[in-house]
Amino acid sequence: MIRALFSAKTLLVAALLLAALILAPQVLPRFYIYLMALVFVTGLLATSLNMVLGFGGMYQFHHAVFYGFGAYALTLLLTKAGMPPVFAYLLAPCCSAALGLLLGLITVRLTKLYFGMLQISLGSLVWALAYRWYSFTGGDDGIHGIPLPDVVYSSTGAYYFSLAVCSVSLLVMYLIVNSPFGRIFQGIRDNPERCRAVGVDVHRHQLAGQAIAAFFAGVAGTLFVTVEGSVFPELMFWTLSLELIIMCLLGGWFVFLGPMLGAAIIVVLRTFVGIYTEYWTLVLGVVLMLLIFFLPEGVLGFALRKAGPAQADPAKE
Amino acid sequence: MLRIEALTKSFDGFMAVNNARLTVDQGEVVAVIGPNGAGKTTLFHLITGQLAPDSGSIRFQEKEIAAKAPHKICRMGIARSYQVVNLFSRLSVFENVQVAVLARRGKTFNLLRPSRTIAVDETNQILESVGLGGKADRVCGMLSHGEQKVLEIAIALGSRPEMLILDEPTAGMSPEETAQTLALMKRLVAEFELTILFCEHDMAMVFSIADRIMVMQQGQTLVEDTPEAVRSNLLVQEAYLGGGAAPC
Amino acid sequence: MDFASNITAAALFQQVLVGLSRTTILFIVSSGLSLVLGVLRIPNVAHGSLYMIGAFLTYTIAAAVGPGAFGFWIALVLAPLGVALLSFAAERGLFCHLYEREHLMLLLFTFSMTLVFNDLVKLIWGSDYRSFTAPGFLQGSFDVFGLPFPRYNLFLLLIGPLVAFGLWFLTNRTKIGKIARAAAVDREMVGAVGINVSWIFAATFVIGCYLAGLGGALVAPTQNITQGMDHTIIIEAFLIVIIGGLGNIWGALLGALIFGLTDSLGILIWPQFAIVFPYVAVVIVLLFRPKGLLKSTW
Amino acid sequence: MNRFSLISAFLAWVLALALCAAPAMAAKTIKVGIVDCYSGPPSTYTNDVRDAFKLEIDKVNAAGGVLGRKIEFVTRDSKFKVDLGLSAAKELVMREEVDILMGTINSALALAISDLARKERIPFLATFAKSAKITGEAGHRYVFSITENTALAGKAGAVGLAKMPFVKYWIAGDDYEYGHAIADGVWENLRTLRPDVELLGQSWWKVGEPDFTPYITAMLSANPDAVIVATGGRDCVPFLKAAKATGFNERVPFYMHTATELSTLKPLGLDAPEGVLGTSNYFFYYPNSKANRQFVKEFQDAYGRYPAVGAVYGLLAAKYITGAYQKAGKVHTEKFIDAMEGMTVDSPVGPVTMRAYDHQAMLPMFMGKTKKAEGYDFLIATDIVTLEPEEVAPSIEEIRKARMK
Repeated sequence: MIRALFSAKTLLVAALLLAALILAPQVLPRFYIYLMALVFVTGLLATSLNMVLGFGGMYQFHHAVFYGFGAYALTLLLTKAGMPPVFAYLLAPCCSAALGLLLGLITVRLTKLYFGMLQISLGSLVWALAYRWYSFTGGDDGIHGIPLPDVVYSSTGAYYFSLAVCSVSLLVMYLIVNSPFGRIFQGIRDNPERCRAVGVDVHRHQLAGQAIAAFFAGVAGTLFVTVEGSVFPELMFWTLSLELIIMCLLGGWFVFLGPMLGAAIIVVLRTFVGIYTEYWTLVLGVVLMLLIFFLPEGVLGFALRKAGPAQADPAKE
Repeated sequence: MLRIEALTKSFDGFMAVNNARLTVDQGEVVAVIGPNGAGKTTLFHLITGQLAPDSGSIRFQEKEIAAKAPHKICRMGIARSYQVVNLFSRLSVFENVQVAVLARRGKTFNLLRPSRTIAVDETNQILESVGLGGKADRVCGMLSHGEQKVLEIAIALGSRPEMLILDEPTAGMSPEETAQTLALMKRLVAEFELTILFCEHDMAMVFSIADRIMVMQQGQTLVEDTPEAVRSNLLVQEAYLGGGAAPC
Repeated sequence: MDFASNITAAALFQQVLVGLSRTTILFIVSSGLSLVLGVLRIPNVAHGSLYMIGAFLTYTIAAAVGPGAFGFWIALVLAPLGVALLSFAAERGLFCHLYEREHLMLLLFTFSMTLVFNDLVKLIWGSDYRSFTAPGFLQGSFDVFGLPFPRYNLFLLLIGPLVAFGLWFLTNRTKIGKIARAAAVDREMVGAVGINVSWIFAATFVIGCYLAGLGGALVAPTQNITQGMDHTIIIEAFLIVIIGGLGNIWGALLGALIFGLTDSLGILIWPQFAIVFPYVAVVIVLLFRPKGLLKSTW
Repeated sequence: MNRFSLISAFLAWVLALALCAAPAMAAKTIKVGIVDCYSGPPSTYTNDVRDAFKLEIDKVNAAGGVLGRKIEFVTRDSKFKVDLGLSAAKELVMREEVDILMGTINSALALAISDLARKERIPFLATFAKSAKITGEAGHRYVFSITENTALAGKAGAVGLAKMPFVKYWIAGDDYEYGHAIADGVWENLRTLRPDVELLGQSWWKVGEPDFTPYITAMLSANPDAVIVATGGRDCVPFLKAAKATGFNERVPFYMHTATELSTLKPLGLDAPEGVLGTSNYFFYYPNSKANRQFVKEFQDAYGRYPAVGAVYGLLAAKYITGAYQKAGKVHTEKFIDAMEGMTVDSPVGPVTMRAYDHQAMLPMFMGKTKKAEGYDFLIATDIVTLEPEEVAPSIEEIRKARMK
């Protein structure tokens, strides 16, 4: 299975990279370890969005709902239900997937902008629930100081945990993108009408894609709780969803690792530009406008195109 | 095999298909001709489920298929190509056909097996048989127009249909390409034992391949008969000449 | 607690009136958005920022001219024109090179513009709250069945039909409107008959953005002029356009009516859940009419 | 070059950034890190906190600093986003290695930073967040609040209203934690003080509501004796506008916690409604003491505007920090906290004590009515009643109970 997808060279590079990331906490200051953990969380989230956006062509305008829902699910399972952490960590993403399925049932009948706006409306209802249900979700104040298992309590522990979960999730998502399901999904992105004509039940595939993407968004949500120890309704607010779309665009929609890169750029940029100026969104805005003008396929997409035509094919690999 | 009766479809009061009828038997090649706007494409959309008829019946192998979802109709054995090229634009030629093969085999919810190991032989076989074997790895947008039209047919073949519906398979092709496509269609009938329903403006082509011809005008079935009979039918000549549209 | 105690005929009538004046603003802003969406196919997220800039410009111009009715009228005329000018520059400089891009790209592009606009507003006007007052004859209120109805809301009620008529006239009775409507349906065809589509698009874009600026100018006297006022309006405008049918300005009117009235009546009847009403309205409409209430140009 | 070498190149870049941007280790300073929202509507409040803080710190530094060290401070803009603010706070702690964290107008962020402060054992001074949880149920050794909170304001409002003849009330407010907490605070306390009051109904609007007219007319049709308006920040201005336009303030008296604050009344100019009841921690014109006059003068000289309530919080923060280090005798976190507990500093509103048990600064609350006044082109508060902190702050017993939960 792995052999069929990766060349020996790729595996070697990946192994070296992983080794470097495992060793990183020994060399790097604490803050950078935290920052990298944040990149893993955000990158995983953006990649899960891109499963449906870049590879499924769905206007997933409110992906953050599934992220926040996973984070809340984990928190409430830990604090209110008193569930053992192992089960809570496994169950929370499933809650997100269930929400994805539920919202998907209503939204997949619609297309493009209609789909996106209906998703924003429904997602905002979920957001309003978290924002208003003071006794259960802590309302807009959120829940802080979440009791986490000891292994992930320290920032290094959280780093290793998110590294491990993120790597496994990325691998699984990569397999899905390259599976028959992923192939069909890309077919739906390119031409839903034609897909129907060759016998694909487009809505069912979109629904499944929605559930899968929501699942991994939920995984990212649990990682956020692990790294930050807090949840708050902003995790489900629509502006965050738009930022996620920007990460996908920035890195490149049609490349699997594009959103990861986009997330890394945004997280690093806002951290370091934010030190020097209050106006970092101005900088970001200008950068994005230039990007859309000159590099619409994203940074990684552009780099791969330059790197050689053999690897430029966006849908392959 | 396919039996259409009293089929009607209107758009905002405009009768695109009006009380049409058509019968296609197993193994036949049937052509639909008629001036532009006669309702040929609408008829095909109705058969393959893209549109739902207002009234009338479409029976395929004795089962009513009118207003069924397109993917269900496809799974019953009807595949189609499109008049305007309608491909998976970001996928390679190989992948374009593979999508159809995977869909037919019902493998579409397989999440973890790499798709490059599934249905490879069959996909390559189809590409070989339509003559695109050497271009499997190209992104489909890089193909010439003629090749894209052939790929259209290849995708339809990926569904391994019993009946193939082709909407102007040679539109926009050079004379050589048209000849090649004609040969391909003949081969397909022999090789895959296909029943073909197609529409076309190239009369020479129609008369050289069709077993029977249906003539449509203003959404209605004007004549449905053998090529010889159609050729000599006065009504048809009137429809073309009187309608003002040249059969080009 | 008895919910129904305060629901009288007078109160209902009053809420309808107030809801209608809110509808006016929503209609003006969302019809502009709808116009740009329908003809140019740009989901313009920056529409909200233009609305905000319109309000800030109104404040600045009125402050520069001086207090009183004259400053108000001047500002009301000039501020939307300023916004239109800005949008004209944006269209000629940026958007006209991007028409062939995917909707999602355009959406992100306009989102990037909101980031830039927001920081520019902060640079120019600072972060203090701004407030500006309508002239004397529009201040205060008069009684409608014993309940106060602000004069300014009445003014809005008069402006609303005026704008609607103007839009109807523009789209149905002028050449440019007819061409724009045709271009919304099939831009290749319009281009093919020898009309310079590019300028039609520019004009449409400017008119759409003018409406955003007009909306901002009209709310300026009733609101706190501050950063962040773009946030609420843009999401509402998009939802209105969606339930009305993309690109259909009468759909925008219908959507704005649904929004304005459910909102104001909801506040009377079920005040504790008013926050979710707009979203519920959208969900209900789209469940039954997945393409919006009226015919979309998409 | 394939994609993986690209990724590795990128990561190498991050590593390089990490090594280059190692924290600037300035040895002999005390470093304060401020995280607050400096974008959008809230910045009208937060700028005053920062500016007054800077004013006082500059004075201290000019006089040689504390314990021979200069005080240095850095700010980060949270953009009113909890995730951004939290990672900025972590950056301040981990990279800038600040000695003290301070700031934020956003309650959710304050609670999140408070939790971080507990984990990292760094003192955190909450300067504007109004959640009573900060020093209430979520309080701990490392968090201090130098601003009033919803419990205080609620009680202050209730004490003021209990003296009025009103019986039938309507409650309305911003539909978020702050609004509900204020409303509940007022109502619970009012019911204790005046058991005969009656609640007719409630309306809640979303934060950033553009038009209040429908809410006001809906309230009017219920005919209450008085209305408790629990709205904060930027919604105060449009609410007062709508109140003026509909003549609401002339028909029904209403109480609104921050109605009398400068940030609310100044933008409205002379068009603000008169007779609105409000509470605040500070007015630049009240108390008319020497300390206050001098502070106002210094602030005006430095920034060319009147100080609003945030300025007192900023000033107090600076005074507490310098005072506590002075008292502790060395730069040491635990000793700093011990020194903070129970410490009293002078301020424009008189001496303010940091209550040792819950780390809540005991600020007086001023209740007044809006009125036009000569010499100002905006309304000010008059008929000011001072509510002493002992009177309005939740008792230690109440705090203990909240923390037991």
